[in-house]
Amino acid sequence: MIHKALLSICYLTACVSTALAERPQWEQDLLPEDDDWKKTEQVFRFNNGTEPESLDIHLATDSASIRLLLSLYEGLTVLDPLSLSPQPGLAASWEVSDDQKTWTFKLRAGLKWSDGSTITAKDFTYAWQRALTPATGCSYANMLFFIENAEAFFKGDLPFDKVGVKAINDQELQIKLKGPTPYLLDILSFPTFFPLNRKVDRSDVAWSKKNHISNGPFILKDWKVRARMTLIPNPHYRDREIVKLKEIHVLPLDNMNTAYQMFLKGELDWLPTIPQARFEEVQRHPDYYVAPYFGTYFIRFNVEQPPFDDVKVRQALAYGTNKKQITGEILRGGQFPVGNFCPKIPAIGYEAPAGLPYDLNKAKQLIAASKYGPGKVPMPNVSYLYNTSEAHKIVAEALTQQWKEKFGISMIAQNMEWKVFLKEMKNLNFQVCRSSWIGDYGDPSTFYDIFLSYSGNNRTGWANKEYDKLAEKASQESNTQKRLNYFKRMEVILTQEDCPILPIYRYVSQGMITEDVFGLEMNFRNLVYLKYIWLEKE
Amino acid sequence: MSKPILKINNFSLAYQNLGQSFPALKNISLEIASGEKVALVGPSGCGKSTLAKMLMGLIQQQIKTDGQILWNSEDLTKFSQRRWQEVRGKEIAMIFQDPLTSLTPHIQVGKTLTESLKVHNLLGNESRINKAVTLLEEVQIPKADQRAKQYPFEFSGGMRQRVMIGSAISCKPQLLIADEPSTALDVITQEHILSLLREVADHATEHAMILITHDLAIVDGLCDRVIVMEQGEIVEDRATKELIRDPQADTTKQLLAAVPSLNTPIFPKEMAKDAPSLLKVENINLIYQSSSGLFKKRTESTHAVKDVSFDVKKGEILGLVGQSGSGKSSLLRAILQLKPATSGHIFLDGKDIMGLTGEDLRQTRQTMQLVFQDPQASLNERMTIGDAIAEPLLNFKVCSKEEAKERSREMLKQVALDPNWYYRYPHQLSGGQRQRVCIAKALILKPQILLCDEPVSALDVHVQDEILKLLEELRETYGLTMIFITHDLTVVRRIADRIMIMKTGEIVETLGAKEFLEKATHPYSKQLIHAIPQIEVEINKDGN
Amino acid sequence: MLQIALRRIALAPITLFVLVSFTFLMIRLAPGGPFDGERELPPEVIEALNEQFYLDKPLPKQYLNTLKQAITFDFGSSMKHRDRTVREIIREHLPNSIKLGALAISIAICVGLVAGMTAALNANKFGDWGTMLICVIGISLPTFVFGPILQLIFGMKLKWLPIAGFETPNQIILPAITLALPFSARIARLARTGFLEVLKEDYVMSAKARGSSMARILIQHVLPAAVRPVVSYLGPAIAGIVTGSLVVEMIFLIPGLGREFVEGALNRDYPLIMGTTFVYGSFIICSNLTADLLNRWLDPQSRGAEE
Amino acid sequence: MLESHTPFQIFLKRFFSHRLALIGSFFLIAVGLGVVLIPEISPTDPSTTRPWLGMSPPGTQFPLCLSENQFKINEDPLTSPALKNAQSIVLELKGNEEQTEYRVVLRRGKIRTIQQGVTAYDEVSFKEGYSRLEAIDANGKVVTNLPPAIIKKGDKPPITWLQNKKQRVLIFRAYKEASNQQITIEMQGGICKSIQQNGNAIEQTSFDGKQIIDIKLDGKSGWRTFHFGSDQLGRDLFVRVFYGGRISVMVGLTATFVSLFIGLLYGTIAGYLGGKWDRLMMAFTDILYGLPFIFLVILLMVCFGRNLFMFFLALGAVQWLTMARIARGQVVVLRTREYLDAARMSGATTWNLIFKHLIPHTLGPVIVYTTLTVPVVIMEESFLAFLGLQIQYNNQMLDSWGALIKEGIDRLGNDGQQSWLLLFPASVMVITLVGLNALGDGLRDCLDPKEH
Repeated sequence: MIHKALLSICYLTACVSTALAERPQWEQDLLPEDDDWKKTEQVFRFNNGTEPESLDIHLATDSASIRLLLSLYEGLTVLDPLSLSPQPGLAASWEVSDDQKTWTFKLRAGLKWSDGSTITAKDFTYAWQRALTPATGCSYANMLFFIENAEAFFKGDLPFDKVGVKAINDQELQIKLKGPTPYLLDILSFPTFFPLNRKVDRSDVAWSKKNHISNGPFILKDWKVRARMTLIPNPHYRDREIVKLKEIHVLPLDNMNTAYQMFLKGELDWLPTIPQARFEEVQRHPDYYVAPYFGTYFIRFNVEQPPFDDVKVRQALAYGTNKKQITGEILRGGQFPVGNFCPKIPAIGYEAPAGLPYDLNKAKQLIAASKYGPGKVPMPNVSYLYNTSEAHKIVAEALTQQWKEKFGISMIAQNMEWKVFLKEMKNLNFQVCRSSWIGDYGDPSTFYDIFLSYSGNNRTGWANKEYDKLAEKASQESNTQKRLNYFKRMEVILTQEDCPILPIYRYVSQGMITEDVFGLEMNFRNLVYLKYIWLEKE
Repeated sequence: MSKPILKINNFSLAYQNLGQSFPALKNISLEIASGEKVALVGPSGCGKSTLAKMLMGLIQQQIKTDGQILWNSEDLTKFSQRRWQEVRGKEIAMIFQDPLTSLTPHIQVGKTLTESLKVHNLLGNESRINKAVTLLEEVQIPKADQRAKQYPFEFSGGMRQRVMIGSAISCKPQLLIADEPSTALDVITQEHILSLLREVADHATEHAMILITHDLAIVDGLCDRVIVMEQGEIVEDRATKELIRDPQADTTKQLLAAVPSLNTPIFPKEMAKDAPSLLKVENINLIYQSSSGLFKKRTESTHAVKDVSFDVKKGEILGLVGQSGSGKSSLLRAILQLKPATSGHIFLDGKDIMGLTGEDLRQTRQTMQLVFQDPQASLNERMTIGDAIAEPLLNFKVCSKEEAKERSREMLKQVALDPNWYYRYPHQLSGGQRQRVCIAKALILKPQILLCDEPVSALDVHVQDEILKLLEELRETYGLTMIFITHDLTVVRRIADRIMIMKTGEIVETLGAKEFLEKATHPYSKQLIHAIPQIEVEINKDGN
Repeated sequence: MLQIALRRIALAPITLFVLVSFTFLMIRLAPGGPFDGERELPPEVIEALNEQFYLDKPLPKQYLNTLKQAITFDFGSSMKHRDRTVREIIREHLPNSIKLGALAISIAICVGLVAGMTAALNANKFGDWGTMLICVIGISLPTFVFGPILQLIFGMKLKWLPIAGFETPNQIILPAITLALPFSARIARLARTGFLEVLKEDYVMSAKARGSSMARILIQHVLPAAVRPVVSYLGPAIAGIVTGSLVVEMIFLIPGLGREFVEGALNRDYPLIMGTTFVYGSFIICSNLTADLLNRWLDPQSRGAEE
Repeated sequence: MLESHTPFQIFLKRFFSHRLALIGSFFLIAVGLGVVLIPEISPTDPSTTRPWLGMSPPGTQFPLCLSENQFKINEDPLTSPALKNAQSIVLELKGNEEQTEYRVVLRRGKIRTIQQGVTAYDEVSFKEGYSRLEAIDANGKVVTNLPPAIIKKGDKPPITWLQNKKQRVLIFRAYKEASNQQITIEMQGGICKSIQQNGNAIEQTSFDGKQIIDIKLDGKSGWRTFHFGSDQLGRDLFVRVFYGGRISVMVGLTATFVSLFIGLLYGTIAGYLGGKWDRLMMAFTDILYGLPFIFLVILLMVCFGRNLFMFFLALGAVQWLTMARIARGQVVVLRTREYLDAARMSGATTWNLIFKHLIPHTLGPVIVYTTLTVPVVIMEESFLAFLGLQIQYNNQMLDSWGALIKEGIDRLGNDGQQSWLLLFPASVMVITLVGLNALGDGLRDCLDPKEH
């Protein structure tokens, strides 16, 4: 056993040194400078927060599953973990037509599945067809709708051979799009777009647990549900020499307090979440890190219900809510107050307008000018809906007190269990409720699309024709700058003029990581590629 | 006589409770020689049981003692736990009063029997079963080899007492203490146990025995010497014959007087033969159905009363005698329709009351009342006695609340209780007083017929006497008709006009009280008569 | 005895039937469905899933299907973790729950009996009411307070034992103690009452009069009768242990069935809820039955009796 | 010996010599008084938040005001009722000091990151414009009066800044000072009449709660103490604990009475009827008894909202089974007792029999069981709260003891920091439960007829 391990280390050393020079700069930045790391045992243990829903790439929706899938599989592209710009993954190169609607991807040579069989372009068409078949139950199926005729196939109107994805030969995959999709390369790195090995019998629902053939840097060695999952390097991975970890232990600890204590006891190397209650003490811990995240915590107003049918009331609350108090004094977890909905996206240079500032006097004027108040329509009682969670609860309590003191709005915070909350929100059976959104891919549309009048995720009763039209224009626009300007205008409508939502703060990704872990870089989408990680003790 | 094995010198004992001292034994001095059979007699509470327990070191409460008890010239009061363990069972053994509770229910009888032998290492494990069987045979239990493996619940009271005796004599102790060994048993069984004891005593001449009892009648023929105790003191200590012939202390006299006697002349009222019959019972049958099984019906029936017919004339007292389980209580309950009879007719004053239900039944109860065996259990302990007596008046809406109270007070006076006790609770009364309350409660409705279910058997001899007197008086005043149930022939002879003997649900014999002793023909009746303990020297006493 | 046992056993399927029906009714009446999520699913996908999980059928048909599933003990796959069957989840997690529960109940019985007996033998002395005070506190101290405190003391401060997990033997110690605490306290109280009552019995005195030593009296004469209240408490105790293990599994992150149930309920994972409640129901029924029969067996009178 | 006493007197005598029962009663009286009185007489209410005072340890002083306060001449001010009700307010305010906090993490002795919030810097200069610099190490130790310096990523930090060699994290606070102010406000009938800032009359003023250095209302101190500390939102835990007690106790009592009512009636009737009915009714309870009830309660709570009434229903529905069994057991024993026949003989009707002669006799065990059920319900409620199924009324969470304890557990740090959040609610609850359990035990001992 030991002998074997030694041998493979020698083998690895040889490969790393030869491979380094040919690597692109972004990847070289992620590699160790010397070989000191080899003295440390490469076993990495981290808490994944919960049991992953599924390791079936089409069924997984939660971050715990996606985090693992990103290391078990690889798509046509991968993202540079630092800048999040798309880089070649399984695809060696790609060509794009002038109208930006037809893309041809050329796979790298000699790609293999973990069982040693060859990866071909047909594995992609097979997987995408599976994703687009409703019976699979793929939650992200509509993510593929930018592909020509994908939606029609999904609805059962057209056969699959009419869908704009084709394996030209074993090495080449052609994708035809409905319109220019500037974020295509980004989204192809998402698990829904990964290939699947066609030989696995997927009629047995438990295939992803029993017979998991993948193509990423790691393979699933052992899965003890709710106890531990063990990953080991994939011997057939195309870039196997870069993989330094010998073993990864994935723990599904959903009691964050216990997980936190285990980290402090040294039983974990990485803790990607921190219990809300520990935010303050953790600041003084050297292993703590915090980084912005691609998500926004906001409030949805039901614009059909009084008093939120009056835009002045909504604007007044946007001006008069002291968000800094909520993040700085109450949550104290590094979150920062925001007035805009869509976060900054450095990879494409997008920064949304800042939104309305905190201005108590202005807020009071707006309330006075609204149709509610003394002598006019009396201000109705308001109920604020939130789903059960400690953090939501304290935000609700803080907002209740703020609005009551400042505007005399008597609000009660109503707590609902998640599924009930979702139902009430969907049926617009609320006045005001807490919400949040986390982007799926690196483009503003992942945020702004949810408030289209026809979107199932709108859930405010708000519809704005200009907003819908801007979105349509943006989807057809191939000029990046123009496109971003459309988005900026949408942001203004959403958070300054019509205010169907009130952004409160931007999420941050924060956790703890021991000093010995290297190669784990935090980015704003919290995408972690475990393959770059190594451990190095002093 | 041989030298004393037990010598008590000026022994005093007091219970300590919450800083108070309750003296139980005062300056007791006595000696018992080996082979001597001594009776310790006295009314309840005189300290005889305390003394017995002291001799076994079984007193659990906190006590303070003074004086010496010398057991084979060792001071017993200074024994260590270990020494006690050696003494108990091997040197001194004890038979307890209540055989029902004194055997460990989850241990096989054979094991209990030989436990003393085992703990004193007198017997190896192999021979235990054999020894148990021998012992069981010794105490005259049939099928001993099977019985040894059974559990106490499979034994009747008398057999359990036999087991206790067997266990006590198993180690051949120097001293055997029998604490009221027959009190809790019925007459016939009592007789059997006593004769067994007598046999045991005769058999083991070198062993001393102390028999504790309140009944002087059973002492005779069993013990050579009687020690009479009263309030913790020895008032008389003489040879049996002598004592019975010439009692000195008042206590002894009272005890002797209380001994029931078949020779006492009785004076039952002469009944007019043509008095109309008030209650007529025809072919009553009572079958208890106990069904078990929710799905599969399996019923077991007990025929408690079999085809019983009799009648009670107005103003008559009918005595119903039988051992426990003979069905006399069931018959009573069937008449009162507390347990409706399975078949038959009951005519009350010519009206068939059988099968009445609801309000009709409730109304007929005005005319029939019941006095229960256990006055403690038949009174609601949460009601004052006055309210309890007044309750029937209110339930039947006979009169107003105030009047009921007034009548209740009167009734208290009638039964010789202080009317000011109206607000007392049952537990504040003695057993006899409680029974008076029950009688008052039964009589307040002026019922036509009163049924008494063993009204005196739970009471001690003195009180028994008082209650019987009260009933006689009340009979005079109210001209009561009564059915009087008892297992005690002497009691029933005293009060009843006619005696009916019942056995296993059947009436075996009905006779006038006067002629009962002479004319009884049924073997069971004879057995009953025979079982009554008698003092042989009775005539002498009578002659004095 | 046999008759009673048979009758009790006959009640079990009825109980299970009531349980399954009741659970079915409740989860179907509950607002929110298994496929609701923050992100709206495409209607076609929901349709396909409903078909897959038999949810497109009318309710009576679904009910019959559920009954069939219960009889065959095949509840299909979980709705949340669609690639795991309920049977597999139960097979993986139930042994852990049982391991924890069995250890806890053993601790509870041992500690409880010893404490109760000691208290009874020292009746009304300091040792007695001191023990009883500790017992009352033990009963009043919620598991979810005691657990974290143990974690804090033995896990964090003294670093003697791991604070979570269920892979090595030393990981089971803290959770088992936590779970056992209230039950040891209750058993101690019951045992104390039982011993006190039996010690007062005449047959104890008569055994003493036969010269038996205290130890012999306690073991032979007192114990079998005195433990009967404890034995009749075992049924409820096991049910309590099952309930308590919900909390303990959460605090100590034990992969037991309790957490699956809670999660199933929150996620409206119908098959998982059915499966877990069914298992728990059967378990509680079995333990009640065993305790009941054991209790009867301890009493020779009812051992032979029909009722 | 006790011949002349009524049952009640005997009971009292025994009760007063029962140590556990006395301790229990004492606890209960103390908690009861607290629960009834404290929320009434306390100057603060359980819901007022003071975010700047979140997580204050017990004994911390806090001023009576809001986190944001605004006074304008002739207007209803934005502030707490205590200030509105005062005639004159004198405030000493700290200038709104600007504070910048940097977090510096070292790796292997060199600076790895410099962050202010989520913003990372490569280099920060603490040379000019700061009035004060402070550094806090991992243990919370504060070092003041640091010399100015420039820190750069990849460099070693200034040696004077480090407290020991192994230190890996530093929190720097740089302050820019502003001057203190004194404000005097005259109020009349809740309306602001005059404002003076450092002696000059002004039109309006606003200040944050955290600026207050001193506050006097009508010449008296405007400070109060967090006896039990405060929670994350700066709410007074002292008031919250006793206010939560009201909810817990109310829940416990109500659910117990629901079960008492159902169980007593059901059990008595079953026991009284006897025979087939009894068997049938008891088979029904046996069936229900076999159900894993806590799971059904959880399901019920999850599925139909955690409404208070649902909770009563659910828990009452569980507890009545035992109650029914106890009542039935009693009645079955009583039924064979002669006094019932005696009562029947004296013409009692069925109802009379049940209510006058049966139920009063079952009361002893029932009272005992009731006393012991209340703590069980309180415990179950907190158990559900721990599972996150805190009860609600009208969809508003009710902060019962269970909820407070859950909050406390979540905040029980690795070395017990902020332990007051667990300690106080848990001890008050445990004291109550001990009280109830001890009292129940005591009552059982005192009411036990065997001991007469």
